[in-house]
Amino acid sequence: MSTRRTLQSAPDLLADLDAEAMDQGKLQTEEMLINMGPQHPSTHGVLRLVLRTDGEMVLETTPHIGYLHRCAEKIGESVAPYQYVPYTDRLDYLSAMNNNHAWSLTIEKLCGIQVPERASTIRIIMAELNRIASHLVSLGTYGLDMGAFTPFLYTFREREYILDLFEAVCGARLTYSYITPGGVTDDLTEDFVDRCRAFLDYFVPKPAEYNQLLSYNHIFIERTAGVGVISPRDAIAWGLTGTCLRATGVKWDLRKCLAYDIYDRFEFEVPVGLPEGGVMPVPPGMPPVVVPAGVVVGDSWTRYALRIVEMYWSAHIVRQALDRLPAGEYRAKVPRTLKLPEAEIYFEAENPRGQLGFYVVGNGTSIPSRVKVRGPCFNNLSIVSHVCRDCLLADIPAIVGSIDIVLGEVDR
Amino acid sequence: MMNRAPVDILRPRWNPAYFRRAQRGLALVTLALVAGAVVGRLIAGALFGGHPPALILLSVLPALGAMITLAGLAALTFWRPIARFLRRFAVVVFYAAVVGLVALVWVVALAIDRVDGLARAMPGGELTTDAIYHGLPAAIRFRVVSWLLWPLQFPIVRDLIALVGIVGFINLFAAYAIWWERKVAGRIQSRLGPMRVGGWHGWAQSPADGIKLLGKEDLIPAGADRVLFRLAPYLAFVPAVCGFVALPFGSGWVFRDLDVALVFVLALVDIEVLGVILGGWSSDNKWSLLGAMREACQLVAYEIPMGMALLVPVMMIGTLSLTRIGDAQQYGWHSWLAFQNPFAFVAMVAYFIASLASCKRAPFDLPEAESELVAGFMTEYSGFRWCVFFFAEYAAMFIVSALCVTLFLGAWYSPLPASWGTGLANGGLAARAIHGVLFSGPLWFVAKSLFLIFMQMWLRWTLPRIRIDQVLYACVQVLLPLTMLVVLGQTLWQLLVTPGSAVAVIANVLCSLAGAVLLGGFYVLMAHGLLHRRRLVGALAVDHLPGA
Amino acid sequence: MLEAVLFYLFAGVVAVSGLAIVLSRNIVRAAAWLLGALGGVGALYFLMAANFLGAIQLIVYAGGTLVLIVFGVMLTSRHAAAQARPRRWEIIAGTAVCALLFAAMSAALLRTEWSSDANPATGGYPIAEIGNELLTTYLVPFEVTSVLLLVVMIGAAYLARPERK
Amino acid sequence: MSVEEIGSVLSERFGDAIIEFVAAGLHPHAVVAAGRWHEVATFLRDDPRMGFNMLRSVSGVDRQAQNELEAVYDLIAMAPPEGSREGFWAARHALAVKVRTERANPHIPSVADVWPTADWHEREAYDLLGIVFDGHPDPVEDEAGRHPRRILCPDDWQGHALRKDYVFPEAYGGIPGRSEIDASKPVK
Repeated sequence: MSTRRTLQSAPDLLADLDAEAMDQGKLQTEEMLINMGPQHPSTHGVLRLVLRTDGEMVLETTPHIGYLHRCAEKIGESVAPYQYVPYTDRLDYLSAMNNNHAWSLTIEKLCGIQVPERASTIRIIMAELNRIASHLVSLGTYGLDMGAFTPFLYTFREREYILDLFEAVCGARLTYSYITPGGVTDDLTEDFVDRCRAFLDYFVPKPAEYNQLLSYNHIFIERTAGVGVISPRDAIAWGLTGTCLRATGVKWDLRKCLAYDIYDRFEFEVPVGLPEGGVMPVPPGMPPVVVPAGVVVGDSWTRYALRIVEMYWSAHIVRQALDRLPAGEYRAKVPRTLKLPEAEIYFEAENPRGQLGFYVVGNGTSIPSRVKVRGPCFNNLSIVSHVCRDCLLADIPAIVGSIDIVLGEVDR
Repeated sequence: MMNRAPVDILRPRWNPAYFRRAQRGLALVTLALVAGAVVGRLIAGALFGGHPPALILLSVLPALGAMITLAGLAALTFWRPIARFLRRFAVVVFYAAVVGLVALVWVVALAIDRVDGLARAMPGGELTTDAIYHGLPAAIRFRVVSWLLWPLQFPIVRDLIALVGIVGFINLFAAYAIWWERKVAGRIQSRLGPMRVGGWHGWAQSPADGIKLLGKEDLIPAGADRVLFRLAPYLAFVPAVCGFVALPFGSGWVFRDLDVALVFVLALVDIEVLGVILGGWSSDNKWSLLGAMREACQLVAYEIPMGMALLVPVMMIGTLSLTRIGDAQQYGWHSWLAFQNPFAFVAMVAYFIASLASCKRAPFDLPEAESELVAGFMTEYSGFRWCVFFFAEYAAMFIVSALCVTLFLGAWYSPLPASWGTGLANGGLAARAIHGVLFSGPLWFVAKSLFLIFMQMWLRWTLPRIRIDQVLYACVQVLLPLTMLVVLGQTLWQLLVTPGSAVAVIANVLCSLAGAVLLGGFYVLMAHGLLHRRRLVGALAVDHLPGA
Repeated sequence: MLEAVLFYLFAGVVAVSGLAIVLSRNIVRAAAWLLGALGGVGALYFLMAANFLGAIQLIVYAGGTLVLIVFGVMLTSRHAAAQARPRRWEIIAGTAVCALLFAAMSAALLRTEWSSDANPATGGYPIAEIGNELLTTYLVPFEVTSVLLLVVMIGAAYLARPERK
Repeated sequence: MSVEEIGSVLSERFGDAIIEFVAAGLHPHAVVAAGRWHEVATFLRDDPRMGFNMLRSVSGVDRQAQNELEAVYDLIAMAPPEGSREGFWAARHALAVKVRTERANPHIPSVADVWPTADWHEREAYDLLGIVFDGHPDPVEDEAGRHPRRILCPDDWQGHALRKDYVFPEAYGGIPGRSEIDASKPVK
C-alpha cells in the first residue's frame, strides 16, 4: 500500500492510477480518478473535488478550492470599514444582510458605537429575513442535487418576495450594503411593515408544503438519511458551525449562547438534530416536524431539515420584531470617517451557514491593518474529505449539498 | 496555436442578399418544376401512352414539388404578414394544424380504403386509372385524383407512405412532447413554461430549438472513438423507429402485424440502449462512461420484471400478437386486461415502474443524472447528435406507454363497448368520423399513450432521483419477486377461477371500479387544484400570474 | 426477387460483421460489429418467416447478451481490454478450433439433403406449437438447459460474493 | 474560569513559554513561544480546566514594523449542558493565542493534529503570509522547502499576498496581472 500514489502527491488526472488490485472477492476492477468540478452542476459554484473511485464507489475525496479567490482580506487592509461593507456583501452572497450585520457589529464593538434601538430591530428583521432567503436557496438547490427540480422553483418563488422587500428598503436584490457600522443606510419604507406581514402570512404555510413534497418523500429520505453522518466530536474538532454543528445534536447558536446584538429580547427556539421519532420544536400553531424512520443524528437529512425548522423560527422572530419596532433614529451619529483605535477584536455572528467571524486589527488610522474573515463555509467544507469516503458517487452531492457551501465565502 | 483569420463577431451573419438569393433560387426552381410538369405531361402522353407511372413520375410529382416550392417562396416573401398572422391567431393555427394533421392521415386512410374497395370489386390484375376514375364519387371525380390514387394499390407504395407517416409521427411527437413536457413542468412548478416563440404559449419553441441545435458546433472529443461516437445516436434512434413497425395504432392501423410483435418491440427497446452505452463509452469522458455503465446495469436488471409483468396479459389472451391482445379488449372499460383481476392490475403498475427504468425517466434517470454525472452519457454530445438522442428517448417513451396501453388499458378502444358503434363504423363519412372519436381508433390509442406519458412527466417533476444501489435493490428485492408472484397468481387464477363465475365477475367489477376511481380521483384533484389555487398556493404567488 | 436481394443484403451484413469482429483490435468496436452480425441473423430469421426465432434472437442476443458484454468490457481495465494483443499459442489454438469447427459445419452442411420444395415461409411457425413442443417432446433438453443456467447463476453469485472474514 | 485564572494557570504550567498574557481589552490573548506552542495547544485542549475544544480561526498577521509574522489562534471552550441533554451548550471562556516568528524564516509548529480545523487555516496562512507550519499533514516539498500546500492561490503562485511588502505580479501564466490603468497608479 505504501506505493499507492495519493491524490495529494499526484493529482494527475491524465494518467489513470495503476490498476492496483482491489480485493473485492476475486473480481479485479480498476480505480479511476474523477475530476468533479470546478464546473459541475452540484458543486454549488467553482468547487473542485477530486474523487478516487472504484466503479460507483468513492474511496477518497479531496476538495480543491480557491477558484473564486478575490483577495477580500487584502482589500480589507486598504479600505475604510464603511467602504468594506460592499465587499462583505460578496462573501456569502446569499446572506449579504447577515454579513453586513456581522461586520457592522465588529466595527461598532471595536469603536464603541451605540446603535439606536430602532436600527437594531431593523437589523434583526433584515438578518432573519435573509436567513429565510438563504435557507430557501439552500433547500431548493439541495432538492436539485437530489434530482427533484420542482422544490427549487417553489423556494425561489418565495425568495423573490423577500428580495422584493429588500429592494424596497435598499434598492438592491442581492448585495445590499444596507446594514453599515452605526445603523442602517435608510429607514424602512412606510408600507414595509404591512408588506412584510403579508409576506409572513403567505410564507408560513410553505415549509409544511416542502416537507410534503421533499422532506418526507420516501426516496428523499432514502437518499439522505444516514448519509454523511458527522459525530458531535468531529463537528467540534473540524470547527463546524451553524446547522452542520446543530445537526449533530450540539445545541449551539450564538444568538442564544452569546446573545449578541439584541437577540436576547426575542423568544425563539433553536432546533437540533434528533433521532428518529423526535419532534423538532416549531412556533405555536405550526405543524410539527417529526423525524422520520431511518434518520440518524448528524446525517444529511437532519442538516436539511434543520433549515426548514429554522425558517419557521426566523419568521417568528421577524413577527416579534415587527410588533415591537420602536420609533426613533435609524442610525447613530457616527463620524463620516471612523478612526479605528489601536486595538483588535475577534467577533462572530450566527449566519445562516454558521458563524461568520471577523478579526480586525486597528492601528489608529481609519484603515485597519488586518482584516481576517473566518467564513463558516470554509470550515464546514474542510470536513468533506473526512466524510466523503467509502460512499457512493451519488452520495457526494447529497453530502456536499447538505453542508451547504457558498464558494464566495470559502474562497473570499 | 495555429494562425487563424480573426473572426469578426460583430459582422452580421444574416445578410439580406442571402434572402434575395434564396427567393430567386426558389422562384427559378418553381418555374423549372412547372415547366417540367407540363413537358412531362406531354412526354408521358406521347411516349408512354399516358401510362400512370410515367404520368405520376413526370408530371404529378413535379407539380407537387412546384406547389411546395411556391409555398416556400410565398413564406419567404410574405414572412412579415405571415409571422404577424401566426402570432395573432397562433392558437387557432395550432389547433387547426393538429386537426389538419389528423384529417390528412384520415384522408390517406380513406383513399387506401377506397382503392381497396375498388380492387375488391374488380378482382384480377391491377386497377387502371380509368377504373379508379369511374369509381370515384362525383365530387372528386378528377383525372389527377385517379392518378394519385393509382399507386396506392401497390403494397410497396403503401409501405413507403406508412413509413413516412411513422417517421413523421415520431419527429412531431418528440418535438411537441418536449414542448409539452416543458409546459407541464412549468405548471407543476407554478410558472408558465415557454411563452415567447410563436406567440401562443411558445408553440414554436421546439422547432426553434431544433434550428438552434442544428446550428451548434459539432464537437467530437479528441480522445473519442470517432466512429462509435458518430454511430451511437443513430444506434439509439433507429431501433426506436423500428419499434413502431409492429405497434398497432388501431384495428388495421399497423405496419406489420407480427405474431410476435410484443417480443419484437421489447427487443428493439433493448437494442436502443446499446446506442446509449456505446455513446457513453466512446466519448472518452469518465462521466459518460459512468452514465453508460449505469444504463447498462439498470437496463439488464429491469428487463426481467418488465418481461414478467408483460407475461400476464400474454397468458390471459394466449398470444404475443399485439393486435389480437388489443382486440380482446373491445368490450368496454371492464374488458380491459388490467381490470380482469388484481394480479393484472398489479402487473400493470409493475410494468409501468419498470418501463420508467428502461427509458431512463425520473426517478430512474441515473444515466443522465445532471447533479451527479453532469449529463451522463450525453455529456460530450452537442448539436444534431444530441438532438437525435433526445428524439430516441421520447420515441422510447411513446413505445413503452403504447405497450402499456395495448396490453393493459384497452388498446385503441374507448371505454364504451365497440359493439355499440358497429352501426356508425359502417355508416357514411361523418358517422365513421364520429366512430373514430367515440369508439375506437388511433385517436384513442394516442390519447391514452399521451396520458401515460403525462404520468411519466408528472413523476419526473415531482420525485427525487434514486441512488444506483437503491435502483438495483428495488428491482431485485421488490419488483422481481412481486412480478413473479403476479405471474404465479395469474397462473393460479386461470387454473382455478372459471371465466364468468361469481369470483371472476366480482374481481372484474372491483378492479374496474378501482381504475375508475383512480382516474376520477385524478381529475377531481386537478379540478380542485385549479379552482382553489388562490387558497392553496397563496394570493401573493397567484395574483400576478396571467389568467389568475 | 425482393427476398433474394434482401437475403444477400443481410447475409452480406452478417458475413462482413463477422469478419470485422475477428479483425478489429478494439474490443468495444468488436462488440458494435457483433450487433451487426446478430441483428443480421435476426433479419434472416424474419426473412424466413421464423418470426419468433428472429424476435428471440434480437431480444436475447442483441438486447441482452450484447449489453452484458459491453458492460463487462467497461468494467475491466480500459488499457488491457481495449487493445487485445493475442499471444502466439492463443493464435494457434484459436486457429485450430476454428478450423475444426469449420470442417465440422461444412461436413454437416454437405451431408444434409436439402429438399427444394420445403417452403415453410408462408405460414410461419405458430408460437403455441413451439411452446407445446418445448414442454412435451423436448421437455428433457429444455429442463437440462434451465438447470445449466441455474448452475451458471449460482456460480456467478459464488464468484462475485464479497469475501467474508 | 475567568481569563485571568487561565493566564495564571498557563504561566504556572509553562513558565517562560508564555511570553505575554493580556487579559484586558476586547481581545484577551496569550503570546506563546513558537517552540512550545504544540505542547501548550495540547494542554489547552485536553486540560479539563481549559477545555478549548473548538479552534475558531487562525489569522496570520504581518507585523512588518516588528519584523515579525504572527499567527492568532482564536479558541473557545464549549461545554455540553449539565444534567439534561436538552439545553444549550455553554460558552465557558474564549481566548486567543498568538504565536510570533521571525519574518525572514517563519516557522511555527502545526496544531492540525490537535484541532483538525487548523489544517485548512494553516494552509491559508501559509498561502497568504508564508508562515511555514512544521508537521502539517498536507505538506509539499519544493525549492522553498517543506511547507503546507497552498489553498487559495494556485500551487505555482509566487509570493504571499497578505505580506505588507507584496507586489502583485505583472503576469501569471501569460495572464496580465495588472492592467495598464493599474500600472499607472502607484503601488501601495
